[in-house]
Order: sequence, then C-alpha cells, then structure tokens
Amino acid sequence: MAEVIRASLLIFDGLLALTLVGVAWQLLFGQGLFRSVLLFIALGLLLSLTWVRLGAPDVALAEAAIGAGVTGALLLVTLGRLRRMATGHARDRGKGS
Amino acid sequence: MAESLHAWPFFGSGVLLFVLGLHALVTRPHLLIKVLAFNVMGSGTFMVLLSAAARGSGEPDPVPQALVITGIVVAVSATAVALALMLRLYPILGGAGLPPGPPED
Amino acid sequence: MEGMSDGLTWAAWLLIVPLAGALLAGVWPRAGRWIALATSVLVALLALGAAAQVWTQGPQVVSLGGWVPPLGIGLRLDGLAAFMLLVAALVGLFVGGYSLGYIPRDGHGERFWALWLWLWAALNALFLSGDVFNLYVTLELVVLASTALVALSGGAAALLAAMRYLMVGLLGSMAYLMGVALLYTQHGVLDLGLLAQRGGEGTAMMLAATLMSVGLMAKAALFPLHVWLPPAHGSAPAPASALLSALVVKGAFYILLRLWLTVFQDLAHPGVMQLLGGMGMLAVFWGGFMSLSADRLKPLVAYSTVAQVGYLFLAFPFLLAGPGGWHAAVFLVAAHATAKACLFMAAGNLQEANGGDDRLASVAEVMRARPLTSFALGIAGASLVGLPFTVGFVAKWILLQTAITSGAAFWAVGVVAGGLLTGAYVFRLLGPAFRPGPGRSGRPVPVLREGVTLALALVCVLLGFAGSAGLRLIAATPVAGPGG
Amino acid sequence: MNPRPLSLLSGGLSALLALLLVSALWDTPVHEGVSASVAGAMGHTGVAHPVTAVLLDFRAYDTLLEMAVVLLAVLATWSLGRCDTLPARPVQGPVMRGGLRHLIPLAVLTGGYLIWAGGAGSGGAFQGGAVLAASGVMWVLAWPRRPDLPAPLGLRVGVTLGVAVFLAIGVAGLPLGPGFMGYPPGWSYGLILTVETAAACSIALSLVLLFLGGRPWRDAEDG
Repeated sequence: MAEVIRASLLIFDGLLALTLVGVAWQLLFGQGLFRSVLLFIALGLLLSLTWVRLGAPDVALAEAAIGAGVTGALLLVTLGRLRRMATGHARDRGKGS
Repeated sequence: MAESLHAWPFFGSGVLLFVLGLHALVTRPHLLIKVLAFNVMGSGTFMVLLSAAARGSGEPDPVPQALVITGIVVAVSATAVALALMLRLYPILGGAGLPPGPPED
Repeated sequence: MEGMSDGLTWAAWLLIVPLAGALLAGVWPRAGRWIALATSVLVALLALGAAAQVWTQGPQVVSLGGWVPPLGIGLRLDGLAAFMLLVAALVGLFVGGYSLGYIPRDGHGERFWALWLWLWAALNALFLSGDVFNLYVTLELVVLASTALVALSGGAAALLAAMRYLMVGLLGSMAYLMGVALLYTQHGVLDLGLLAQRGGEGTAMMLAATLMSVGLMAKAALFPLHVWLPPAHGSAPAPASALLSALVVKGAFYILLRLWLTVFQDLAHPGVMQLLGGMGMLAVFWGGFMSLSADRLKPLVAYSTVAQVGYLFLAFPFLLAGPGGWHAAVFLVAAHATAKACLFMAAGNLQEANGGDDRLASVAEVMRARPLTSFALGIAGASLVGLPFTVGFVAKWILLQTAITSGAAFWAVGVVAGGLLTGAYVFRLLGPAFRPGPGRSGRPVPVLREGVTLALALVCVLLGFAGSAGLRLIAATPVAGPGG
Repeated sequence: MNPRPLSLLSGGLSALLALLLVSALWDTPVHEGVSASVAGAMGHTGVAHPVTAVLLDFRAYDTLLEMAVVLLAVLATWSLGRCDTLPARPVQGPVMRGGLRHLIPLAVLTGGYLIWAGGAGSGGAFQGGAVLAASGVMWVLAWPRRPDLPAPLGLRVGVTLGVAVFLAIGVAGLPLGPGFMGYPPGWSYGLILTVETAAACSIALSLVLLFLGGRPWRDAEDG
C-alpha cells in the first residue's frame, strides 16, 4: 500500500512541477498583462503547494500570504493605475491638450 | 520522509523557472513583465534550495526554509519599489517599455 | 581564532550606529542633516578604532549572538574589511559636509539624509559580513538605497537611469542568489571561512563561481555590463553620484574579491584570473575613450568610473602572482574613491554655478572664475591620473611594482597606457580653464561646498604619505581561510 | 517569440545555463546541512520550532537586515512621490463592506494567532504580518474615502518600530547577553515574542503602505 501511495505522490509531484513550468511559460511569454498577473497569482498558490510537498509549511504560509497575496494585490493595483494613466493619456491626447 | 527520488521533479522545474525568468527578463521589453520575471527567477532559486534540503531523509533542514522566507520578503520589497518607479516612469515612456539603448542625454 | 569580546564590540558598533542614525533620520527627517552629521563623525571614529584594533591585535572572526558558524552568522573584522570601512568613513564624512551646503531644506531634500545613512549602514554591513547569504541581503539594501538616491532628483533622465540601475541590480542579485543556493546545496554551510575550508572543484562550484561573478560584475559596472552606470551616476544629485561612484561600485568588487580569496580559492586558475584582468583592461580603455568623447562634465566623470573599475580587476591576475599581489588593487580603491568623490563634488559646484548646464564648453568660463573648485578639480584629476605627490601615484606605483615583480609585465604596460588615456580626458577637462578668455563666477555656490571639495582634494595628497600604512593594514587579512 | 538575434542568443544561453544547472545539481551530495547542530542547540533558544529559532535566534542578524529592507523599500517608495487615491471608482453596494466587516476581524485574529504560534509551530512574524497586511489592504479598498490614516509621524514611527525594537534588543545583548544580536540567557522566549509582535505590526503597516505606492500625506512641495 505504501508503495502505491509513494508512486501516486510522485506522479502528483511530477504533474505539479510540469504545471509550474507551464504556468510560468504562459505568464512570461503569453499576451496580455492582466492575464500574466492572474497567472502570476496562480503561480504563487501553486508554489505554496510545492513548498508543502517539499516539507516546508512555514514557507508555504509565507508564499501564500506574501507571494500570492500581497504581491498579487500590488500587481493588480499597479495594473489598474497603468490602465487609468493610459486612458488619462488618451483623453489628454484626444483633447489635444 | 522523502527519499532522493522525490526531490527530482522540483529540481528540474526550479531550474526551468530560473532560466525562463532570466530569458524573459532579457527579451521582454515591458517593465511589468520584467518585474514578474524577477519573481519567477527568485522562486526558481528557492525551489532549488528547498528541493536540495528535502532530499535528505528525516527532519527537513530549517536553514534553507529561513533563507527562503527572508528571500520572499526581500523580493516583495524590491517588487514594490520597482512597480512604484515604473508608475512614475509611465508618463515619460508612454509605453512602460524600456527604450533599448541608453538615452543620448 | 575565537572572536575576542572587544573585536565584536568594534564590529558591532560599526553596524549599530549607522543603522540607528538611519532609523532616527527616517522618523525625524526635519532634523535629518544634524543626525547625519553626528552619525558620520561617530562612524568615522569607530572606523579608526576598528582599524587600530586590527592593526594591533590582528584580524578577528566574531560570531553574532554567541552562535559560532555554521549555526550563526560570523562577522569578519580583518585588514581588508577595516580598510574598506575607513575608505567609506572618509568619503562619507566629506560627502556629509558637502551635502550640508548642497541639499535644500524642503521636504524633498530631507529624504536624502535618511537614504544616505541607509546606504552607509548597508555598506558597513556589507564590508563586515562573513556569511554568503547575509551578503545577499546587504546587496539588496545597497541596491534599494542607491536606486532611491538616483531617483531623488526626480527628472525624466534620473527616473529612467534609476529604473535601469534597479533592473541590473536585481538581475545581479538573482544571479548571486542562485550561486548561494548552489553553494549551500554543495556544502551545507554559508560561512565564508567554512566554505573556504571545504573548497572543491565540482561543476556546482564552478557554476556558482560563474553566476556570482557575473552578477557582481554587473553590479560593479565592469565593461561590457556597465551600460547602466553613466546615466545613473550622471543624473543623480552630486553627493549621491559621489557616493555611488566612490563606494557602491567598490562594494560589489569587494565581495567578488572576498569570494575569490576564500570560497573559490581552488578555482582560481591562471586562465580565469587572466580573463578577469583582461576584462578589466578592456574596461580601462573603453571607459577612457568614452570619457574622451563625452561633451558634458558628469558623463565624463561617470565614464571615468567605468575605466577606473577596470584597474581594480587587476587584483585577480595578481592574486596568483604572490602572497600580497592583490593588496595594490585594494589600495587603488582608496585612491579612486577620494579622487572620484572630489571630482563629482567639483562637477556639482561648477554645474550649479553655471546654472545647471554642465557642457564642457560653457563650464570653462565658470572654472576660470572659481579658483577653489578648479584647484580641487586639478588635484583630484592628478590623483586619478596618478601624477606624483598624490595617493593615485602611490597606488599606481605599487600596482606597477606588483605587475613587474610578478613577471607579468604586460599588465604594467596596460596600467601605463590606461594612465595616459586617463591623463588625456582629465586634461581635456582642465584644459579650457587655462586658455585665456572671459571668466564669470555664475550663480553663488556656498563657500562650505567649495571648501569641502578642496579639503578632499588635499586629502588626496595627504593619503599619498599613508601608502605603507594602508598596505600593512590590508595585509592583516588571512588569505588561506581562518583557522577558527 | 520574435526571431531577433537577441532573443535567439539569450534563448540559447538560457538553455545552456539550464543544462549546466541540472548537471551541477546532479552530483551534489545529499547532506543534512546544519539541521543537526540546529537540533542540538534548540535547548538554549527558548522556542520549540526550528525555523523560528533559525530566523530569530541563530541568524537573527539576517532577519534584522531583512526587516530593514522592507523599511527601506517604504522610504524609497515615499521618496518617489505621492500616492493617488484608491480605488478610482469606489465599490458600491453593501456586499463588499458587509462581507469585509466580518472578514477583517477574522483576518486580524488569524494574523495574531500566526504570530503567537510561531514559537511552537509553523507561523511567525512574517506570515502573521502578511495576513495582517492583507486585512489592512481589504480595509483600504473597502473604505478608501475615509483618509483617517494616522499623521505622517505616526506612520513613520509605526514602520520603523519593528527594526528599532529588534536593534534595541540586539544592542542589549552586548552587555547582558552573549554579544550583539544575542539574547540574555533565559530571556530569549519573551524577547523573541516581543520582537515577533513588533516585527509583524511593522511589516503589516509597511506592506499596506507599499500597496498604496507613495506618500499618503501632502508634503510641503506637493502643492
């Protein structure tokens, strides 16, 4: 029974590792900033799962709270400001000011 | 708890994350993507550090965990400064992409 | 060589005082200038005390919190660290005095003091740290403080330069961090001394050496990774440029030297060392030519930093030459730091007197009417070139001596050719002042600033007589890894 | 992926680096690292959890500098300029505020527990601080119009508190304990808990201020 569990865990780890690389590839080389930021937050959560699998619960907590949480919020709010600046610019250019 | 075979998938993906981040940092012009690339590189390094520690049987080594927690907090601080600087730069650059060459000031 | 208690106190206070000053200046920015002045005087005295401690009782590896490495973090108070702390204190003291006249009293100016003290605390922590991961955290502190200082003037060029500086700085830190991960994966310890004992030549060590070296070379702006430096040092406020060129660039070189002296001893093959030396020579010539072609004062001085950093990398080929081969290059750090800080201060004076325009053609008129600053510019330039009676001459002389005695005379040719090139762009800087023509003193510049600039130039001369003392202090560095 | 030479070159170099890294990691030995000596010295630290012991006792100096990095990041962001109001169009409707009215106290409670649990289990100053920061961010997003952020001096003291307390305790280690950044014997649990609480509060406030992205008050020259 232990053998089966270990094999299935190994498959799970393999899948998790592949997903991480896939998400990172999409996040870095895909199109669209908002999509990249969302994928980055997903990557943060996958990473905290990885830290649990590697036997580091403290790091999993820190990654989830800081890596996915605070950094994700920071990126989203920065994206919002960027978009507002872009529309601001367009409005200024539009008005020819 | 986890024998050496267990750590290998994460070694590989850690190295790949580091390398993908480095490549994206060099080739992608948009500053926000560069900031994401830094974080991905950092996560790759931390994955290498922790998978090495997870290879040994028995109690996992606490020192790499402390290093990674410190690294995550340092990464969020550097990201915050980079994003704040990028927002200040946006009206100047227009496209939030670094012009390739140094400006001829 | 267990850390004696007094060794720990000197090193500890050299960390506590600038950190406490930075915290205080952060909380109470309105009184920032007085806090900064008090801190700089105190740290200068502590640096002298630490140097005396090393001079009399030799180097110490002190363990923090009573935990001996590999468990705890060790601080290394040896000749190399004490020398760099002295250089940082000397430049910091003069930049402090200069900033009193340069930094306005409004809200924008108040932030300079806290950032400056943070940079100083980070540099002191960097010079003293004996732990590879701790060096990473100090590097991050240096990058953040320097980026904020470059971006302080707020102009488009400054913000762009700060962003580029931050990008290169973070890239260098990430490469360095992967090197630390490889070292810990290979050896399981982080202390420099213990890593030196274990040494080894596996692929992990070679890759760690490459990654950490490339990361630190990017931070030290060694050619061809120098692109970020001229805009950053050119557009930052004058005292910030002085600090960045004189100290921050040297911090990365210091870690690189420390690593190759301890952790990567076994990897220091002649081929690798010649490569580093060769890149240094390339930097000397590239920086020199770019300085020659620069048409503005600050970019010219900034490119000169790119050139002089090249000289420092001669320490690596000399590493194998003899036991003390690398001491000459470390002494050059002091020569360049004082001369470059003085040049940037003089450039700041002339730029302000000329109404913010530092094009060489129009600055010449102001130089003719401002003898104090021009005189300081001349002495600092002479020290940069290495003309007699300056610390630059002593440094270059020892460099030549090491090159010749070590049998690798072609480095000596490189040093002399580089010196001629430096002479070319320094005389291009000074030349217009000697030609007859109208002289206008331009906008008023506080006398304090000109006085401090001239004082630092005179220090460039006085240090010339401290050559042997400096070398003896640097020599108090255990190279083969401490026994403790 | 544009086929410009730069991206091909960097792609090739990155692939080469990946191979080198894997080959380097292939033959690194499996070792316990420092965990044996950490376990051995746990008795003197006064905390049961090894990671917290490493973070706040064995490598306390690292953590002090790390908290200094967070503080310096806040100072750098403040020196870059003022923060604009957040968010541009406030969220209407009762759902957000009603939900947050219950969620925020829960988040603060969880953060507090994490700080307390750090001594014996997994948790600690940074995780607790981050959860407190999350509750702060939610509060800022839900009630942006109420600019009752404390005065600039209060913000500055709050942000600096963590590093100042840790430095003071570290300096107290010089005369009383085993040197700089050392806890006097027998006092370490109490002191570590004090440092953790101060650090968590400072980090929570710092992360919220980093989220705001600039000086939340009007300075002399802001006009």
